[in-house]
Formats: sequence, C-alpha cells, structure tokens
Amino acid sequence: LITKTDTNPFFVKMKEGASAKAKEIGVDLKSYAGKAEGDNEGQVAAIESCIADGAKGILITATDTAAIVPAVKKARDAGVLVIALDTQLEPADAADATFATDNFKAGELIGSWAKATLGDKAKDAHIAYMDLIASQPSVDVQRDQGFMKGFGIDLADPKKIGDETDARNVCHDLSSGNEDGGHTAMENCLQKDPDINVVYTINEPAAAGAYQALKAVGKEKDVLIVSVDGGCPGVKNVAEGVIGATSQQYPLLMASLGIEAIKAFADSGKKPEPSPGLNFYNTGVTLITDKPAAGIDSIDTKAGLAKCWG
Amino acid sequence: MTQAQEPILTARGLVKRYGRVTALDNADFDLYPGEILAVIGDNGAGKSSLIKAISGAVTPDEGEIRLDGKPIAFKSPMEAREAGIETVYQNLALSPALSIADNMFLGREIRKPGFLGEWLRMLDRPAMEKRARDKLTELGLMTIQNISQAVETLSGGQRQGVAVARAAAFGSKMVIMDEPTAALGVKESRRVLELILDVKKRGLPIVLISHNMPHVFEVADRIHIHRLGRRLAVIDPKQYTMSDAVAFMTGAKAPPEAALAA
Amino acid sequence: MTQAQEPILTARGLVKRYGRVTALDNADFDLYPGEILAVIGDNGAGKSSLIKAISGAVTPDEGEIRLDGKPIAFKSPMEAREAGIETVYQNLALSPALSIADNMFLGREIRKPGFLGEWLRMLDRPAMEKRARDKLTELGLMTIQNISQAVETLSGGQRQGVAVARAAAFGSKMVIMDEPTAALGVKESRRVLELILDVKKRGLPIVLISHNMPHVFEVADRIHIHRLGRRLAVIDPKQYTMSDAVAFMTGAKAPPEAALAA
Amino acid sequence: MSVETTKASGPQEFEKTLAASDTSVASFDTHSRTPLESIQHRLHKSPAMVPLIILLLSVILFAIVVGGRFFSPFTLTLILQQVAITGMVGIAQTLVVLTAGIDLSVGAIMVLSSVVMGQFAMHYGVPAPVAVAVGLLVGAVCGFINGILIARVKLPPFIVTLGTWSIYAAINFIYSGNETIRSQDLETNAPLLQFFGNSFKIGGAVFTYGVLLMLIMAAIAWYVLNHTAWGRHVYAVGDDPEAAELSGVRVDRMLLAVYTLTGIICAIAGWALIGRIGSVSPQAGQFENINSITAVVIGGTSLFGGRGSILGTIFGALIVGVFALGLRLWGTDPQWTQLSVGALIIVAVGIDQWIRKISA
Amino acid sequence: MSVETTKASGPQEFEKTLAASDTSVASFDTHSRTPLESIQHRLHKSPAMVPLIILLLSVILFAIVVGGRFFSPFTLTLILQQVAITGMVGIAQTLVVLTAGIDLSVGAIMVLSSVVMGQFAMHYGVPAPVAVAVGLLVGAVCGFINGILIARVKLPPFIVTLGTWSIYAAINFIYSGNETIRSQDLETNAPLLQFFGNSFKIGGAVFTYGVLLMLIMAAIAWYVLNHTAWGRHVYAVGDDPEAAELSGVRVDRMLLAVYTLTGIICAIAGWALIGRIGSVSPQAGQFENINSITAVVIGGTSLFGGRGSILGTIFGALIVGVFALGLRLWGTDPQWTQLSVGALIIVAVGIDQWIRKISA
Ligand SMILES: Nc1ncnc2c1ncn2[C@@H]1O[C@H](COP(=O)(O)OP(=O)(O)OP(=O)(O)O)[C@@H](O)[C@H]1O
Ligand SMILES: Nc1ncnc2c1ncn2[C@@H]1O[C@H](COP(=O)(O)OP(=O)(O)OP(=O)(O)O)[C@@H](O)[C@H]1O
Ligand SMILES: [Mg+2]
Ligand SMILES: [Mg+2]
Repeated sequence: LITKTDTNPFFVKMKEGASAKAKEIGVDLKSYAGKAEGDNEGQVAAIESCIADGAKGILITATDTAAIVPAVKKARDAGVLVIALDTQLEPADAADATFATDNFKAGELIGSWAKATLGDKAKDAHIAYMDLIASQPSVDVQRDQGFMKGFGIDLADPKKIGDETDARNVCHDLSSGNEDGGHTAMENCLQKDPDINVVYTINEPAAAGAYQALKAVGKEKDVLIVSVDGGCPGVKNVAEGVIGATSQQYPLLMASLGIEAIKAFADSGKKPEPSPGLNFYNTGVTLITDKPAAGIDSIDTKAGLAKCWG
Repeated sequence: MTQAQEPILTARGLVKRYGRVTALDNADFDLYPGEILAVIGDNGAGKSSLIKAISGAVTPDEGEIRLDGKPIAFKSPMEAREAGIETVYQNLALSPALSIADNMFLGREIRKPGFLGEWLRMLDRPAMEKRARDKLTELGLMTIQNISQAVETLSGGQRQGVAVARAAAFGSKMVIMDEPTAALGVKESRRVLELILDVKKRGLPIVLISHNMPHVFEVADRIHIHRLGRRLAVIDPKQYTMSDAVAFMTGAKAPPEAALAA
Repeated sequence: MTQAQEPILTARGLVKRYGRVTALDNADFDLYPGEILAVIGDNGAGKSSLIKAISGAVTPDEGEIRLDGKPIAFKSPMEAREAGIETVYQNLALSPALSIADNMFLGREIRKPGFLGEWLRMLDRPAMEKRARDKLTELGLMTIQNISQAVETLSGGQRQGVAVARAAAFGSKMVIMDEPTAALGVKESRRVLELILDVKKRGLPIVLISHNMPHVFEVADRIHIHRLGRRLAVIDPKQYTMSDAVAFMTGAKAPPEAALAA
Repeated sequence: MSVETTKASGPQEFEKTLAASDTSVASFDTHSRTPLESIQHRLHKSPAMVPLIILLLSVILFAIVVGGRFFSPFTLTLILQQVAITGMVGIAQTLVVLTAGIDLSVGAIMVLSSVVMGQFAMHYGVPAPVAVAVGLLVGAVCGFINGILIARVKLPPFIVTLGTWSIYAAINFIYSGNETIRSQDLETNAPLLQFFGNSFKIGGAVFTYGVLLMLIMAAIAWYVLNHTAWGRHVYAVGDDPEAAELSGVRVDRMLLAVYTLTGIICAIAGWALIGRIGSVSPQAGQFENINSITAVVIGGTSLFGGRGSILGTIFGALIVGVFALGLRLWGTDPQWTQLSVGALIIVAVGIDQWIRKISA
Repeated sequence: MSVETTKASGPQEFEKTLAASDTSVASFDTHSRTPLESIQHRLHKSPAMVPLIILLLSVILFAIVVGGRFFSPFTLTLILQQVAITGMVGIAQTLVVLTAGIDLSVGAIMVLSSVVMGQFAMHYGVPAPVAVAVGLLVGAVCGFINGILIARVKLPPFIVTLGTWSIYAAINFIYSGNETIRSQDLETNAPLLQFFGNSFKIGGAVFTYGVLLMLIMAAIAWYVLNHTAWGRHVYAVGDDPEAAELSGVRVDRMLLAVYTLTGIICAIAGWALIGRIGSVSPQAGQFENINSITAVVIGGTSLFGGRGSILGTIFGALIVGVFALGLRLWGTDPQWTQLSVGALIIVAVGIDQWIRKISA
C-alpha cells in the first residue's frame, strides 16, 4: 500500500483499514508513503521497493497521477497487480483497476448542495476557496473544479484553479489541508471580501480552521462551509453545524476492496472489474448534511457517523 | 634570588598531549609573590600550553598545581579568575561586538542594587562604565572617548590595552600575559611594559611570556626558560646575559647546574 | 643614498578610506632596485594599507602607482603577482587544509606536459613537490619531512617559513613582507632576517614592515617612516639613530627637511 | 660570565625618546559626512531600525495600493494574530542564531509539544494544567537533547537539528497516530489549552491573548538580552566562542541553556498554536523552521552570530505577514506571494549589508 | 646627530649566539600509538573512508536482517537508481559546501529546468536537443544569479538561496501552470528527454543510463577537484577565502563559477529526473535540497568548507538509500525510516568528529 503521505488522517485510516483486512484474510501488507503531498519520487521509490520485494500487488493513491504512470507500468511489466485507490491515474487504464472516490463528483455534490441551499442568493454569492497547496495536485483541482461545476460556475480550464472569471469567486487561498492553514487562509479571504457567504474547503481540517477564523469575527452563522472527506471529526462537525455539508468518501472500503482484489489475483489471477459504465470501481461518495436539499441525495449525520472513518 | 618566601603557585610534572603532539612534557613551574617571572622559549616550546594549564583554559593530562600550597584543579578559566588569576591570552579573548565596558566585566557583571538587581538581575550599566573608565584612566593607558563603543572599532594597540587593563584591574593573586606586545608598535609596547611595572608595584606577581629579550631583561626578576615542553632552567637576569639566555633557550649551550636546580 | 637609479616602483597621493576612517591620506612611496626598504610607524599608521594598495589586495580610492615608470592599477593580488610582486601578508595568507606544496603553487600551478596537462588540465604534483622541496632546502629554512602535509599541522614558525619561502621563490620584481617576525621566537626571527638578506643578494628589492627597531636598523638600506596615513620622511639608517627614527615616528620630534624631501 | 651591555637594564636607548612622543590617539581627518552617510551611520547604530523602516514602508505601500481594507485597525491586528506563532518561534530562533547556531527542529518541537498537551488532556484524563506542564517538559527535553549534542558532543547545530528535526517529527506522527483533536472536544474537556485563542477588542482592533503572549515574551527576551549578564553572554558566545570561554563565560552551559530554553519557548508556542487553530493537529507547523529563520534574517540578525535583536525578528515576522496579506488583498496569486517573500529576504539582507559596509 | 651604539649595525649581541643553536626541529616524544589510534589516524587521512565503512556495514546489516531479497544484484542496483538524482545534486551541493556555502535552491533549479525542457519540447515545438539546451541554460542562469548575489553583492549563501529557492519554485509553478507532461506524450514527441531512463542489464543487475551519468559525473568531479588547479582553488576558497584571495585565487570568480556550475549540474539532474520518472512534473524535487545536504553531511564534508570529498557524498547518498530501502523491505513504517535517517545523520557526523578530534 502506497499512500500520498502518512500524516494525513485520511491515508492513515486507509492504512488501518488495509492492515485490518489483510490480517483477516491472511495477506502480508507493507505500507509506504511519500514524504509530503506532491512527493512523486517517494512514491516511485516505493513502487520499486515493492518490485524488489516481490510483491503480488500494489495499492496506490497517486500524488501525481500522470507522473507516476511510468513507474506503475514497470511494476505491471514485472507481473505486479497495480490498483489505484482514491484517485484515478491519468490515463485511468494505466492501473489494473481503480477503487476510487470520484473527487470531481465529491466537489460537484457539495457545490450543488450549496447552490440549492442558498436558493436565490446563489446568484450573488461570495465564494471563498480554501485550496491545498501552491503546486495544485490533482485532488485539489478536481474537488475545487467539481464544486464550481455543481455551483454552476464556468470552469474555463478544468485542469486549472483560478482561471475562472465568474465574479462570485472572490477569493482563492491555500490551506495546506490543515487547521492552521485553513484559519489563516480564511482570515485573508475575509479581508479581501468581508461579505463571503460560501466557503469551499479542500478537506475537513481546513474547514475547522476556517470556522475558527469566522467565529473570531462572529460570522460563523452567516457562512455556509462545505467540505470533502467524511472523517469522523468532520461528520461530527457537520452535526454541530460547523460544516454545512461534506462529501463522504470511504477509504476503509477502498482499502479492503483493494486487498481482497489482490488476494483474488494472487490466488486465481483474476483481475477486478470496474463499475458498470465507469472506467473505475466507484467506492462511492455520499453527501452528508442535516439540512438536505431538494433533488440531491444525502444522508444525515447519524448515518454518516456510522460510516465514517477516523 | 629571593626565595625565602613560599611560592604562591607551583606546578609539578604537568603533561598535556594534543593528539600525537606532547605540548607539555613533565613541566614544572614556580611563581613567587610580588615578582615578575618571564617565560621564554622557542616557538612551539609549550609556553602557551603551560600558562593555559595554569589558568584553567586547558586541563592538563597529568601533574599537580598548587595555589598557596593548596592543590587546585580548575575546570574553566572562570574558576581560575575567581581564584584571582587573570590572564591576557595570546589571542586577546575579547568579544569584538561587545563594548569595552561589557568586555571588561564579562563573567563578573555588576548588578543593580535592591529589587532590580536581586530579582530582575538587571545590570548596572552606569556603575560598570564608570569603573571601566576609572580603571583605564588610572592605568593611564588610553584616551578613549566612548567606553561603550564596540571593541571591534578599536585599533590593535587599543585592544591590547583593554585586555591588559582588564587583567590588571581584576587580578588579585597574579596576572599572566602571553606575548602582550607581539603585535604592538614601539610606543604601544612601551606603555604595556610600564603597565606591567605598575602592576608589580601594587604587589601582584606577573608571568610574562615574550620573545623580546631586551624587554624581558628589562623587567623580569627571574626568567623561566622553556624548551621542548619542559622547564629547562630558571635564571636571574642580573647574573646572566641575553646571549646566555638565548643560548640556553635554543639549545646552543647547556645551562649550569645551579640554574637547573632553581 | 644611492638614488642615481630610477625607482622600480613609485606611488603618489594614495588615498584609502574605510567607512569613516582614512587609512591612507595622500601617501607617497618609492622603492629602488636592489634595496631593502623598511617601513616603520605606529600601530594603525596605515602601513599595511599602503602595501595592500601596492600589492593589489585593496584598490586605492585615489592616487597613482607606477611600476618601472608605467602606471599600473592591479585589480587583484593575482595581477600583482603576475607582474612579479610577491607579498607576505601580516596574516600569512596560507590555506590551512592544503598541503605545503599546494600552498606554494596556489594560483600558479604547474600542469602536466602534453595532452594530460593541455587538455585535461592535470596538475603535475611530483614536479610541484620537487620544486617546493628544492626551494625550501635551498633557502635553508626548514627540515620538513613531508612536503605534502597540511599547513595546519605546522608550527607558527614553520608556517611563517613557508610564506616567506613562497614569496622569495616566486618574486621576480620585488618582495613585500608585512611584520614577518612578529610572532616568531629569537631563533626563528633570525632565520627570516637571514633569508631577507639572501633575497637581497639575488638582486631583488624588499619592502620590510617591522616594529623591531634593531632588526630594521640591521638590514634596511633606507627607512620609510609612516605616520597618520602618510609618508612622513625617508631616512638613511647610517645617518640617523634608532632614537631619531622612533622620535620621528611617534611625533616626538619633527624630521629634518632633507629627510622630508627624500 | 662575560660582561655585556645587554644585561638586565632599563629601557633600550631608542625607547627613551618615547617620553616626548605625541600622546594623542592617532586620529585621521574624518572627511565630512554627507547626509546619506549620517543616516547610514544612525541606522547602523540601532540594528532593528532597518526592518522597522521596511515594515513601515510596506504598510504604507499596501495602504496606498489596497486602501482602507488593508489600513484598518482590524486588518493590522489580524496580521499580528497571523504572525504571533512565527514571532514566538522567531524569538527562540533569534536566541539560537545569536549564539551562531541554527535550529531546524523548532517546528517539530512545537507541534510535538502541542500534541502531547492534547493527548494528555484528552486521553489520559489528567487535568489540563498538568497536561500543559507535561507538554512544556517535552519541549524542554527536546531542546535539551539538541543542546547536549551541540554543547557537549560539539556537533554543528545545523547537522544536529537537521537530524532531530526528522526524529521529533517522526515521533510526533508515530505518537499521535495522526489524530486531530477537535476544537469542540477541547472546549468541553480542556478549555485551558485554548486559552490563548481568547481575544478582546479595542475599537476595531482585535487582540488575542496569543498576540499579547508574543509581545510579552518579546519584551522579556529583549530585557534579558540587553539588561542581564546572561543576555550579554549570549552575544559573547556567538561573537567568538573561544574568546568568551577564555574571558569567563561557560560556553557549553550557555549553549545548553539556550537550546533548552528554545525548546521551552517552542512548547509555549505550541500551546498558543492550539489557541490559534482551536484544535490539536499533528500536521501543523511544518514550515515553522523556515518561517522563523526568514523572520530572523529579515530582522537583521546575522547568521554568523553575535549581532542582532529580538525586535528585529518581530519586525521581520510582521513584514512577511504584511506582504502575505497585502498581496492577497491586492489580488495576486499565492505563488506570487511566495515569489515576493523570496525577493524580500534578499533585498532586506542586501540593504542591511550595504548599510554595514558603508557606515563601518 | 648624536653618536649611539644603536645605529645601523649587525645582529644584536644576544643573537650572535644563535649560530651554535640546535638546528633540529622541535620534536616531542610521540607516545606510542595504540592500534585504535592508528586506525583512527588512517581513517583521518582518507576522509571518504568513514562513510564507505558505514555503507558496507549497513549493507551487511540489511543483508542479514532482510536476507536475499535485499542482497541481490537487482535490489542493490535499484538502490543506485533511487539515489542517482540525489547523487547528482549532491555532487553540486558538495562543490558549494566545499566553498563554505550552501545551496537551498538546488531542488527548485532542477525542477524548473526539467519543466522548461518539457514545455519547450512539447508546447513550443522546438527540437528536443534544443529544448534540453534551453533547460540547461535556465539552470545555468539560476545558478549564475545565486552566484552574483553571493560573490558580488556578498550576501551569505544561506540567505541568498533561501530567497531564490522561494523565487525559483514560484516561477516553476507559475510558468508550468502545474501541468504534468505525460510520459506517453514525451515518448512520442521527445524521447530524448527520457534518454536517461533507458537501462541495460548485467545478470540481475539493472543499470539505467541515469546511474551511469551519475557515476561519470562523480568521476569527473573527483578528477577536477583533486587533479586540477581549479579544484584546489575550490578547497582554498572554502578553507579561508581571505587567504585564498591574497595568495592569488580570484575568490569571487571562483564562487560565481561554482554556483553557475551547480545550476548546470542541477539542470542535468533535472534531465535525468525526466528519465527516471518518465514524465515532467512541476511538483518533483521538493526535498532535493535537504536530501543532498544530508548526503553531503553523512559523506563527511564539513559545512564550514574546505574539507570533504565527492566520493563521500556518493557514499552518503547510498547510505540513505540503503537504509530507506532496507527498512522498507524489513517492513517498518515510513516514519521509522525518517526517524532512523535523522539518527544516522547525527551518528555519522559524530563518528567523523570523534575521529578528527582524537587523531589530530
Ligand atoms: N589546540 C591544539 N591542538 C593541537 N596542537 C596544539 C594545540 N595547541 C598547541 N598545540 C601544539 O602544542 C605545541 C606547543 O604549543 P604552544 O602554543 O604551547 O607553544 P608556544 O611555546 O606558546 O609557542 P609560540 O611561541 O609560537 O606561541 C605546538 O607544537 C603546537 O602545535
Ligand atoms: N578592512 C578594514 N576595514 C576598516 N578599517 C580598516 C580596515 N583595514 C584597516 N583599517 C583601519 O585603517 C587604519 C590603518 O590600518 P593598517 O592596518 O594599515 O595599520 P598598520 O600601520 O598596518 O598597523 P599595525 O602596525 O597595527 O599593523 C586603522 O585605523 C585600521 O583600523
Ligand atoms: Mg604561545
Ligand atoms: Mg599592519
């Protein structure tokens, strides 16, 4: 199992899920990770280690989905089953299979929820974006752009953040995906435009940070925060009204499915099939909110808590 | 030689090795009250190592040092200073960016009286500056306008003056000077020599390391000749000539028995 | 004074300011072929600044320097060396971690002949070491076993020897020495003085900066007295006493008109 | 024995003339100073002046470019809040840099301490004050280990803290299991940990207790550095450790104390960090070493030790904060902010150097 | 004029006796050496020996612990592949560190160059060799800018490269628009960029051209440092810049050349990086500065300049590679790898220091 980092709770949970499953069905599992978001070389080295180690299969959450492809090809040439978790590779068929959240879809869900919740006010919303890091890795772009699509904003180049011309996008800032970054980014955006009423955040820690910043100026009630991930602290935050809605993903499911697939491959040589109509096996994303909006499927936080990770 | 008195400081059998070099090889040393003892020797004979061992700057590997008859083992220059031994090192040991006053009182700062000093440990700048200025003028060493200027702005001669003044001002048992005039001009060297004689008049014994024979013979009461890491002889400058001293020091002539025993 | 000849190097009206200090204040300088010219002066008088200006180590703010009558303006010590001017600086200018041979040939390395040297620019270590050893023994300066040992393993006296030997070996126009004996013992100083006389015998003029009056009066043909950043006078050591020189240098006495004109 | 003229005697003949010598200190005609030069001289005297001026200029710049949105009490105090953590760590880093050291592990120590505080308070059920004390102790121990390796084993600070940076960061992740402790949970169970997040208002200006803490810490550090013997010794050690040792400063003890104190200050910053972000996150503070070094450097403290000031560091941190927020309000991309902070470092140090050189 | 005995004369009276003085150089009884001491002495003589021994020990360690999976030609050559980039950048970093400098911007230069190569080849339609040349030129220019600021403006290297690191990284992100150029596209349009990814096998051992490139670069750098005047001057500059200047080395030209060369080497590493990962990613190389400094430091090169070797750096990079892969195969968490690399840095430098001290 190769994750992007082993400091982000999302990947930590994924690792835990994988280890649990591996123990259950008797698979020997080793975990690797990049040093930080964007550490492609670290992941390449990890794939190579797996080849050297004689691994049967690799589960990978690629940090740079295009750049990792040659290394993945090497592994597959060496007879290793490679399954992409969480994010698809570019092209998607570079991996034997993908068990992933559709990050774009995750963004779209919260985007349309926000639009529906605001109703008429959506037309002159003031939206702030708490993105990830300056180098704009693919999750960052997909979630951000998905949100815009859901909200009905013209994307311009869907591979780039910040090239949109819609006046409702008042601020993009970087949160590093953690509380401190979310806090500072939110403060900065509020300075830029104090009338912000919608905040998109890359993940729930950033959302928690943004909330703190809003609370400091007494605006926490006027602003809709949406996020992605569905970790337990995040879902609790939805329940407490800190976050309006979040798109829940299922790292544990991805990991255990992946482990099972590898076991199956090792035992019988059978490769997993993608979900019908998609080029990957969708582990699903679900919108979690206690204020469901018409026309958008969602579950409430109680159900969400039951399925949350971490 | 007036050796009726007990020596104030004695060292016996000092050994100091640096890696594969033996800088001190069973060196002995005696200093008597109120005298100026010159230490002479070739480059690398171990003179600086000897006085560093005495002043606590290095810890000898072997040997014993006694101050007033009591064995001592300084672990740092600080301890030697607290025992009243002040040293002017060959490389001066001043902090360039600190002021003259700060340098003079480094490690023995004066604190404000009362609450500020006791509890807040506040320095008494005015008091230190006043005392520093007093010392410098008393020693007639310099005409420095600004006692709070950084040492790095001073000329070599002035810096040497500060170092010597510091040692002279605070030494209560003895003052050691390692080549204090090496980099100085004729006039500046003269001032330092006069200062040494001044200090002696105040009753303090002085150890003077120097390569300048006329200076040594002018001020020294006894001359310790160091050679190959050990004390070769001690001579009285009134009984021997500079030629003799140089001959002993460089190995051109063997010193007489009497001097060896000294 | 034998001034029938043209001076080999002249400087007129040199000015050098460091921030708010004027180290050279319209200084003049003349060096004649084959002579030993001593430069004396108080600490901070500007002696080192003067020779640094001549040897290209600093660029004077104003003034003109002529070598063999042609104006020169060295931008680096390298250029001065290429013009045949070798300098022993007050702080030696040796690289501690490099070997003796490397240091002697720094900036003028010998390359292997043929392809290796021309194209691969390979150094000819054996040739350099041989020449370095030859130079050192020829100058009778040292008994160093290993010419490839690092300079940092040498004693102060030995290092000084390497620096002086380097200058003497490569100087083709003149050799400048800034206080070469300041840190040296009696024996080591003597060796350097003999070396200076040796170099003079080979016909090279030498500039010697020193605070040691007996040494200056022993070897100098003329004495340049520097005071307050400028040349105060030039005297003939056979016509004036040390006392006179010191009096001029320290401002105790004004020099006679004749000397001023020199 | 042969009788010679060179036997023990008075001064040599030529030295006797010195009695009559000029007794004034050699003084050169100090050529008259231009106004520029005398400004430089004054700037040279007080090292924190340059960063202060740059700070004021950048505030004015953005006040003009961005307008009222930037130049309001609220925004200006917001910058203070944003730089409070970097300011505190910067104070610690300044102490280290003044001793000619560097500490790359500050961020890791800070986060590890905050995580320990959170874990103790939430999971081991100890009272919040005890948890805080344990966190401070952890910071002190981390700093102490750095200090031992640097002062006793005598390894270079850059290398020691490069190593311990990895080590402390790894321990942080292993120990915390990457678990974030939520703000709401802290609020109910251990509000003391969030103490420095509280704030009060004066007009439009908002001051968090964290900002006050930073200002108080800066004031104390300034006092200690300038008005106590210990502070003078910090400068002496950085200036020339050998000279300091020989003139009576216990250099190894000083270094040990400075690194240990740095650890404690980082732990306090870790506590303040909890207040700022509300929750305890093992992922925070990854860039605090670079940020604090940047503040120290822009603040005019020399990386070679012995020269610099606490005030300069605080101004340095504020300059970066002003630029980051100002550029954001002006509408530039975050990447341009990164670029301009890079340029700022070089320009600020360049100006400082230029002043030092010319006005020596 | 008064007639005195002190007028121009021969040697002073007391100096005449010197003719008879002992002419042997002062030599002390060098106390007999223990076997340990003579080992230390030998290690001291060849500075790359310590890292070599640590390298061998760690290979043996993992061969025992992990077994054949580790100690196979395939795995061992894999380590070579994994450290090739760090090795190349480490060569550049060694040059800089030998001059008593440091370059924090190496990773940013490397990535920027590789991105420029990719963008030129793919989007501006220039032939691949031209694109590579432009990339190398960009590296050279980046290095040259560092060099100018350090050698001419005379700012400290740490600060300059701290600033340019931000600047080059920001330019990289802005210029590339964060776009990764895919391996497939490169394969069809500009295979030259992937040249160093090609490999050949000898038995189980796999050598990429990138590995060969690193070995060749190391050999050249070793030759230049040890057998040309330029190389000696690099050491002299780091040892004591003032002494080097005065004894005829053009210090500023040397520094300018070293930093420019560093930029070029980083650009070459950027080219090799494309070969290694197959694609052009603007996100690569974030840790190359820390990695290369770690390799230099473990390799026994002094951060104070003037002492060290290229071979040591290569061994240093390999040691880290061996540990990283060995621990992975052994099955430890990445965090434990990070922890052990941190410890490794301190231990390696500690051993080095100890040898230096005792065997002086
Ligand atoms: N810190 C050190 N490390 C290694 N060797 C040293 C050290 N200090 C002194 N030595 C060596 O010890 C010997 C004695 O040195 P020392 O400085 O005591 O001589 P000295 O008599 O003071 O010489 P000088 O007249 O040149 O000052 C020399 O060979 C010197 O190289
Ligand atoms: N690099 C420098 N920066 C600032 N001031 C300098 C510098 N070099 C010399 N000075 C100043 O210039 C003046 C002349 O110095 P210089 O070294 O030329 O004197 P000197 O005659 O050689 O003295 P000494 O006999 O002590 O060697 C002094 O006041 C000195 O402080
Ligand atoms: Mg000595
Ligand atoms: Mg001088």
